[in-house]
Formats: sequence, C-alpha cells, structure tokens
Amino acid sequence: METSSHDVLLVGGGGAGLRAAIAVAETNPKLRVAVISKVYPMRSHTVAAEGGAAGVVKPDDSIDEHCYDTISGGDWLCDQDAVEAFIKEAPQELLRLEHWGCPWSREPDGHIAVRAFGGMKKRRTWFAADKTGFHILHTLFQTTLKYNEIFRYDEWFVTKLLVDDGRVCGVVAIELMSGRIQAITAKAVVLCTGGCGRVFPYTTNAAIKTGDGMSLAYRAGAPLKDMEFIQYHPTGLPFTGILITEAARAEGGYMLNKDGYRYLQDYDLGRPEPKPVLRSMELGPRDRLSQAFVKEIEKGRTIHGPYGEVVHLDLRHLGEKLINQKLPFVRELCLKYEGLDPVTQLIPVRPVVHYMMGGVSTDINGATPLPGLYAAGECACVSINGANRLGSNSLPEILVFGARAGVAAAEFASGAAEQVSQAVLAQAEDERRRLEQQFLRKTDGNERVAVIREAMQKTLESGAGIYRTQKSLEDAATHLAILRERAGNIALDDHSRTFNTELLSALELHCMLDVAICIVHSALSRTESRGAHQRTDYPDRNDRDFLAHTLISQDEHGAIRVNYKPVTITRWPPGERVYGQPTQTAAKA
Amino acid sequence: MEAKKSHEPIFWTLFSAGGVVAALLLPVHLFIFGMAVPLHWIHGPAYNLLLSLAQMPIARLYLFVMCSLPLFHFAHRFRYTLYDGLQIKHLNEVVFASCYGIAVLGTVAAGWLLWRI
Amino acid sequence: MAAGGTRVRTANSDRSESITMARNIDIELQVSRYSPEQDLEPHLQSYRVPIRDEWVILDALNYVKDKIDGTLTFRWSCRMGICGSCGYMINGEPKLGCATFLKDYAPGPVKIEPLRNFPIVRDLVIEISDFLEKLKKVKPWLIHEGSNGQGEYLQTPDQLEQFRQHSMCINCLLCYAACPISGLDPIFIGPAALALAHRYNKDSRDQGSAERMATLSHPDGIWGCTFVGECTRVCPKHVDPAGAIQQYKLAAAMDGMKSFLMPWGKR
Amino acid sequence: MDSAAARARASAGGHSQTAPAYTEFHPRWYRPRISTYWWLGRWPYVKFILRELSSVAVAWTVAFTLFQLWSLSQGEVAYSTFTRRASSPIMIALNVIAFGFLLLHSITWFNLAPKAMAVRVSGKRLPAILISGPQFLGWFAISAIVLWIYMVRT
Repeated sequence: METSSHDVLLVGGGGAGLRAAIAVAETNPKLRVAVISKVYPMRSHTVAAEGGAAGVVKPDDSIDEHCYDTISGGDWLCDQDAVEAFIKEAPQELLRLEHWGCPWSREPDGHIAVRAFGGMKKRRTWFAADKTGFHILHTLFQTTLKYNEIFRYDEWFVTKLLVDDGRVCGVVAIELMSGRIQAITAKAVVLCTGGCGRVFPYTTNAAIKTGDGMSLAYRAGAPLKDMEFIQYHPTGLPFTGILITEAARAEGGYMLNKDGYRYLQDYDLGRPEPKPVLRSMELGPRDRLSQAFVKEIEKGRTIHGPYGEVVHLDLRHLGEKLINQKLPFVRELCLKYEGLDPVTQLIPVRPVVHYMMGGVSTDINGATPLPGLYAAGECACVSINGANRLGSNSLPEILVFGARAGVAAAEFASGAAEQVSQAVLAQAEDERRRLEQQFLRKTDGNERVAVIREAMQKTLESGAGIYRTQKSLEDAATHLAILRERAGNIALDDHSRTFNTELLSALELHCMLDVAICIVHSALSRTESRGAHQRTDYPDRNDRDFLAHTLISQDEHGAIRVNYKPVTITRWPPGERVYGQPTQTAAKA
Repeated sequence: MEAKKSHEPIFWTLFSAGGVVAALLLPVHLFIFGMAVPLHWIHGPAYNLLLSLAQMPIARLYLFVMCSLPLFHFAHRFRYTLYDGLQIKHLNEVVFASCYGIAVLGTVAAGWLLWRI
Repeated sequence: MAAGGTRVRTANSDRSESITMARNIDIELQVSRYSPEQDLEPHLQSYRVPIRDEWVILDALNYVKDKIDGTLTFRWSCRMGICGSCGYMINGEPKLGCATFLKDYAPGPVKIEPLRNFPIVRDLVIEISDFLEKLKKVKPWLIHEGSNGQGEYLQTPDQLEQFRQHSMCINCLLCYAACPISGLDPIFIGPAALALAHRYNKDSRDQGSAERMATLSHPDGIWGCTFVGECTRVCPKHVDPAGAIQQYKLAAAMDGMKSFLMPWGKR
Repeated sequence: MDSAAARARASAGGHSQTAPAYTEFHPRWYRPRISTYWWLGRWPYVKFILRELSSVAVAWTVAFTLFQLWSLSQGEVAYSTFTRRASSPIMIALNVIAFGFLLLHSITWFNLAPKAMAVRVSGKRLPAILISGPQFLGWFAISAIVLWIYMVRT
C-alpha cells in the first residue's frame, strides 16, 4: 500500500482545521503539516455560520461577564478554567482574523462593531453582516494559501485512525478522485471534522456533517463527552432546515404564535418590550426558546404548516433599510427558499438541530486521552459550552481551540519520534481489505443507504429530541441496534473507484450510527434535566449526581461504557439560570 | 513575457480612447456622408466649402483624432475577436502585426492627408 | 452527446420507501453521465422524478441518488447557496443546484450537465485544482507591512463598502463556466480569482497591490478578459467579476501610462 | 507510478489517441472540446461577438473617411467621383450596415463604462445612470453640433 508521512495531520479543513494548520506552521515552520478534508476547505460548514463571533472588546464589557453568561448559559456544565482561557483568548483570535483580512462590520469611526446575541448580557458579538462564518472561513483559507508548508489532501475521506501501542500515529484515507486507499502517517493527528447534525432529520447542518471525527475517535478508544447535549436552534426554515440567524432576533425580531402573541413571556423569559432587551425574551438562550416551542405545540398555539408545526419570526417592524444592512442574507434566504419577503411578511420557523455541545473529550489544549490525538472545534468537547452553547461562542471556539490544538500538536510532534511499525502498516492493509470487502466488492447485500439513514434520523428525532424520556430513549436504542445490524448488509449500486459518493455516504452512515448510539446511551444515563437535555421523567436539574460530564467509550469488544467526570468549578458556583427583567429576578429570588 | 506585460496597458489605453472617440464621433459622420447625402436626405456639400472647412487647423486636428484613435480601438478589439472567435491564439504574432499594422498605416495616411489638404 | 445512450430509470417499488409525495406530476431529468471506467465520453441519462413546489434541482438529484440510482455522482453540501459545491449547467446555464427550483422547469425535461470549461471527473463532478492554483497565484491574502501587533486596523464602513461586493465570492465557479475566454484560453486566470485579487487591492488595510500587479497585469491576467460580461450575469452572489476586472484594467492602464510618461518617477 | 502511466499509454491504442483506457487508481478526465462556433446558439455570446465585430465597422468608417479626405485633397473632380461612388447601392448598403454596428458600439460602450468606473461620491458608488447618462447626452450633443455645422456651413 502507498503511504505518505507528515509530522502533524489535521483531519478536516473547516475553521478549526485551517486555524490549527496556521498555528502549526507558525509554531514550527520545519514541521511537515497537512490538512486532509473530505471536501475542498472552502466548502466546509464553517461557511454557513451567520450571526457572529463573541469577543470582549468594548470598554463597558468584561471577561468575567462573558464567562458568567457562558457558564450560566451552559447550565453550569462548563469547565470554568476552560471557559476563562477561552474568553481571554477569543478577542485576540478575532483580532488576528481582522489582521488577516476578515471584513468585520464597523462602527462609523472605523472600530469593530458588535451586536447583541442570545443569552449575552452585553453587546459583544463581532459580525461580518450576517455571513460571519463565510468570511471567517474564506479569510482563513485564503491566508493558508500563503503558507507553502501547508500540504493539502483535498477530497480525501479518513476511514480509520491508526493506533499503535495506545498512540495514534496516522490515518487510513481514501482519495475520492481515484479511489486509492492509502495510509497517511503522522506524529500527531488533530480531528477538526465538525459536528453531526445529520443524524437528525431537520437540521441546519450541511450534508457533510456526519460526525466522522467523533466516530473515528470513538472507534479508536477515545471517549466522547456530553453527547446527550444537542442544540436546537429555535429559528430554522421548516422544509430545508435552513438557518435564520439569531441576529434576526438580536436586531429586534419577535417570536409570535398563531395569535400573533409573543409567547416567550409565558416561559420565564421576561416581559415583552418593543426593543430587544439583552438576556430576555427573544434574546434568551436557545435551549429555552426551543423548549418553549414544544410547549406552545402542546397548548395548540402553533401554526400548522405543510411540514409540521411552526411559529412566526416577525421582522417587519425593523424596516427594509435595517434588514438590508444587517440581515441581507436572511432576506435572500427567505426570498429564495420560502418565496416570502421578511420586510412585509412573517417567516415560518421551527426549532432545528444546529449544534453538538458534546464531542471528543479533550483537555484545555485539545489533547485527547490518546497520546498523539487532538481534537478541536465542534467535533471536540473541551467543555466550554456545557449543556447549552450560547450563540456566537462557536466561531471563537474554533479559532481559540483550533490554535491551541495546533500548537499542542506541533509541540508534541516536534518532540516525538516517527513511529511507523509493521503492525501499523498491517492495520492499514486490514482497513483497505475491509473497505473493499464490505463495500466496493460486496454484491450480496439488500439494504440501501438512504433507507437506513432516514430510519436513523426519525429514530433520533422521536427518541432523543428536545424532550426525552426513559422509554423514548430505550426504544431509540433498540431501534439503532437493529439499524446498525442492517447497515452491515448494505449493498452499493456503485462499485466504481472514481469519486464514489455512494461509498462515501455508506461510510458516513456508519459514523452517524456510532454517534447516534452514543447520543442515546448518554441521554439514557443522565437522569436529570439540564440545558438542552430535558427528561420529562426527570424534569429537575440534579447537581448532586450530575454536575459531571458524561464520558462514553467502547472497550475492545465493542461494549459501551458510560462514566462521569466532575465539572471544574472555579469562581462561579452553580446557581439558577435567570433570564428576563432584573425586576423579575428580584421577585423570584 | 515581460515586454508584453509592460505594453499591454498602452494598447488598452489606446483601445479605450479609440472606443470613446469612435462612439462619440463616428456615427454622425457616417450618417451624413455615408447615408444622408447619398440618399439625398440632406443637400450635398459644396466642394469649396467642405475643403475650407477641412483646412481649418482645428478641423484637421479633429479629423486626425477621429481617424487614428478608432483604428487602434479596432486593432485591439479585432485582434481578440480573431483569437476567441476563430481560436487562433497560436497565430498571435501574425494577427498582432496585421491589426496594428493597419492602425499605424491608417494613422500615417491620415496625418499625411491632413497635412497636405 | 450520444442520444442513443438515453435510458429511463424510475424508482423500483421494492427499493423506494413509501413515497409520501404526490406522484401524479413528475418531470424528466436528463443528467449527463460519464464513468471514466467505462465511457469514452459523456452521454445523457433520463430519470423521472416528482415535482414538489419547494424542491430545488439538488433535491431532485438526491431523490434519484437515494431511490433510483446510487451511482449518480455529484457534489453538494450546505444546500443554502453558500458553500459553492453544487454548480451545474442547468438547461445550458450555469446555476447552483440548491438555488434553482425544479418547478421553474416544468413540464421539462431539465438537462443537467457538469459545469462547462472544466475537465469532467465523473458525471457532474468537475476537476477544479486548476482554479485553486490560479487563486493562489493572485495572492488572495492581506498584505500589510509593519506592526502586526496589538489593536485593529481601523476601517470605516465606507472603506469596507469599497471591496465588500467583491469579497462575497463563494468559489462556486459558475463564472468560469460562463466565461468563454476561460474555456478557450486555459491559462487565463479567470473571473473569480481576478475579482478576489481586486477585493484585496481595494481593501484599505492592504498594501499588496503592487505585488499583485505583476501577476494580474500579465497577458493571462486582466488583459485576457474581453468583457463578455457573462461572469457577472451568472454570479449568484453579485460579485461582479467583470466590473472588477475592468476597474482593475483602468487602474493598471493609469499605472502603465504613469510609468511610461514618467519613467524616472517612483514605481 | 511510471509503470502505471506506461500501461495507460500502452493501452491507449485500443480506443483513440485522445482517450487512453482507464487504469485503476488513475483518474481519467474527460476534456470537452470547445466548438469553433461556440458563440453561436447562445444569445449573450452572439451579442458579444456582434459587439466585438463592430470594430470592423469602425475601421471601415475610418477608411471611408480617409478615402473622402483623399478625394477632397485631389480636387473637385476627384471629389465628385467620390460622391458618385458613395451613392452606389452597394456602398449605401455597406454604410447602412456599418452605421448599425456603429450605433451598437456607441450604445454598448456607454452602457459598459459605469462597470469600469467605480466612481464614489461621499462613500456611495455613483449609480450607473449618472455615468452613462452624461456620455449619452454628450454623444447626442456632439452629433447635433456636427450636423449643425454641416448644415450651416456647407
């Protein structure tokens, strides 16, 4: 088998991967660094982030306030040392991006402009109109072109991590263009493969977000952390799941039920004011808004649409000028995909799966428990998002922890010896044989990728959606076990070597099934409600037993193990999450 | 390559200037002398008057500009039309020499005629 | 395209799940197929798919891939017009598959082919490494000498406005498919890359325009463009590459004239 | 690698020279050829080629004018020969066609000018009409003045 060799290998070419690549190149220009990505880097899903990136920059703001918002927003499941490091470094990273050319929106005097965002008590969200992710990704990608030392494997799919004596020393990957299966060895591997929204039927996530990196790490024996915490974004378009950014609410949009009533006032989120109030009503956190939607359905106050129940997002009172200036992409998306103009019409929205708080368990430098393996971005869980991520924290997260993981991996690789044993090459050879036999040459299967994928998505939606119960989760677990069995019996129409996307989707399906199983089992074990994980059979938060991270892993025999690891609390002891007017806060206390 | 790099802006400038002159001045001239007079929409010019008009220094300058710059406009544009329309970029040298040859010859002819008129 | 190669395939009842959609109205897709392992050249294959109001071309292709023919090969990802993966020729026009509604082509047929002016890898998948080389050539990154330390480079909204439009390029390459020069002259740097170069040149924080001029003012750069204007017309993000290139020509011409008239002046 | 490429070359004879046979793990791209008549069949391309061909009408008009000036310089007899020739049906037909192309050139030229000129006044880009408009007005004015001089002075 052909092999190639690098010092640091970044799996995934999105925001985290590219930021990490630059960090490696800057840390030690002598290192042979490579980015391997299943799509061209500028196609990565970072591109779709809209609203903005939070970073403390204005004089009226402080690191501590951002920390508090993040920690309370995460329902005290955040590791507070990680949060603090993150929030201190976020503005520097955003500034670095500014120096690399990111076209941040500006104040009239030329300084960075900031906007309000859900769950944030201060205005601190940097933005580039409502295409922030797009500009960040392209700025990073174009900046990496400057570094000749960054080698790219574009449109290669990693199928396995090579592990030798407990240490990760490379990957096996398939080149889509040629169908070549190859071992790529490296002293350090950084997973930056993004999230797994595609395990659900309605998601803002792109087709490529299939949890590949989480599954790779899980199969290699690394634990996944807090996988039960899945963020629903309260405002997705009903058929496509296309995201209508939170910035639409930050600029003053209202959430209305079928009576035109701002229903969030009924859910402990404050009183309706004509202008947006920080940490109140429409600017509450995403988990609470999505949960309020389900309650509205139960009350029969939602609107029946062709794709199920919806509520309305009302931007009409903002006026055409503000919408064009601050939310042009929202208008473009509504016109294009819903045939309506938000300047004059209501936007039908529903909660859709948006983000995975959990992921590959890492420390504050992106290191996983497996030596040589690092992770950053949505596929990782450093634990800054806890049980519910605040909007505009994920873009700085990919930058801060992309850079940290890059630096850590570079330092590890600088000190490590090349370790490519015969056993590793044999593993790679075995993997190649597996891919050939189970997929490319297999003709006797009778299952179809899309059928199993759809069944899995429906199972997750009904079993592990916004509200879960013991029964729904157990049913889902049973169902997923059957689906995993069936997935072993997939037959491909396509046996071609060249750009075999059906093979790719089969491999992705296996990754998604791993991730789905982890989600359901993690959710089953956590018998409390916290943030985005709401158990109707255990409606209260239980800090005595569950102020802890779920760690799910599998042993050599494939048996699932769930463990817990205490949350790191430094300066912010667990308290109640209060949103809405200060007067209400006082009344409640 | 280096030589071409430094010259292309000059050719493009001539092309643009010629394009402007051609757009502003040529239609009315062709309209008068190519259509209106031959078709007797307007009366034909008296020879002497026309000659004295053309002999005015300002008119000579005007006519020179009107003839020379549009030829450079033509040379540039027609060159690319041949490249793209006929896919003959490999004949670059021949095409280039012919197009600009016409432009230079036309300009010299115009200068000579207007000098002697 | 070999007309004889046209075969119609529809969903096998045993394979498609219970199809909830109304099947009374459907439409014929004619999709360009090319398998490098079997074919010498592309041919069209027909599929019948239902029409639904909210379906874009991409939904129809995915319907085929999922239910009728798993070998159909195409790129896609975000399906919201921002990742730039799904550019195809749809009835001869370069368009994004995720932003083009199926119902607009009723009663059909709709012809879907790979983007023009690129080598075809397979079916609708084109080879784009050439574009990435060209992109790198124009140095699409901020060049700023001096202090790269603390504090932001100030930029007023007006200064941002100068290049904002040209920064919207999603590299979907529809402009290359629309540009005849890109097809005729493969070394022409092309609309998207030139527009991105212009984007950095017009950025008030950038000081690299002189550096970029060497590449751009080359005959394969801006001078190759004859202003067909199609790149701008097909651009789904209104980047206006044609305008960018002409503006750049004007700037380069001024620059050229200056050094021609004043060779002693500073460059 | 080398041997694979050699195999690819060796098996090329089986099909055609431009399309070597597929070799496992080596992508084989199909490169469509561009027809010589690429500009036919799509209206935007036809329009483009017509616009570019207007340069021939420009050259023709200059040639016609140079011929006129030469006749003028050769005396009254020569000039009357010129006017006679200019009145022949073929010349009139040619000039009508050329005139059509000149109009096409003028209109497209003025309409495209705003694209090339991003004029900004107090931060806002000047609308296209404010750039092309004055050019059209200038064109009409110059044409009117030339016509007026011709009518009055001759």
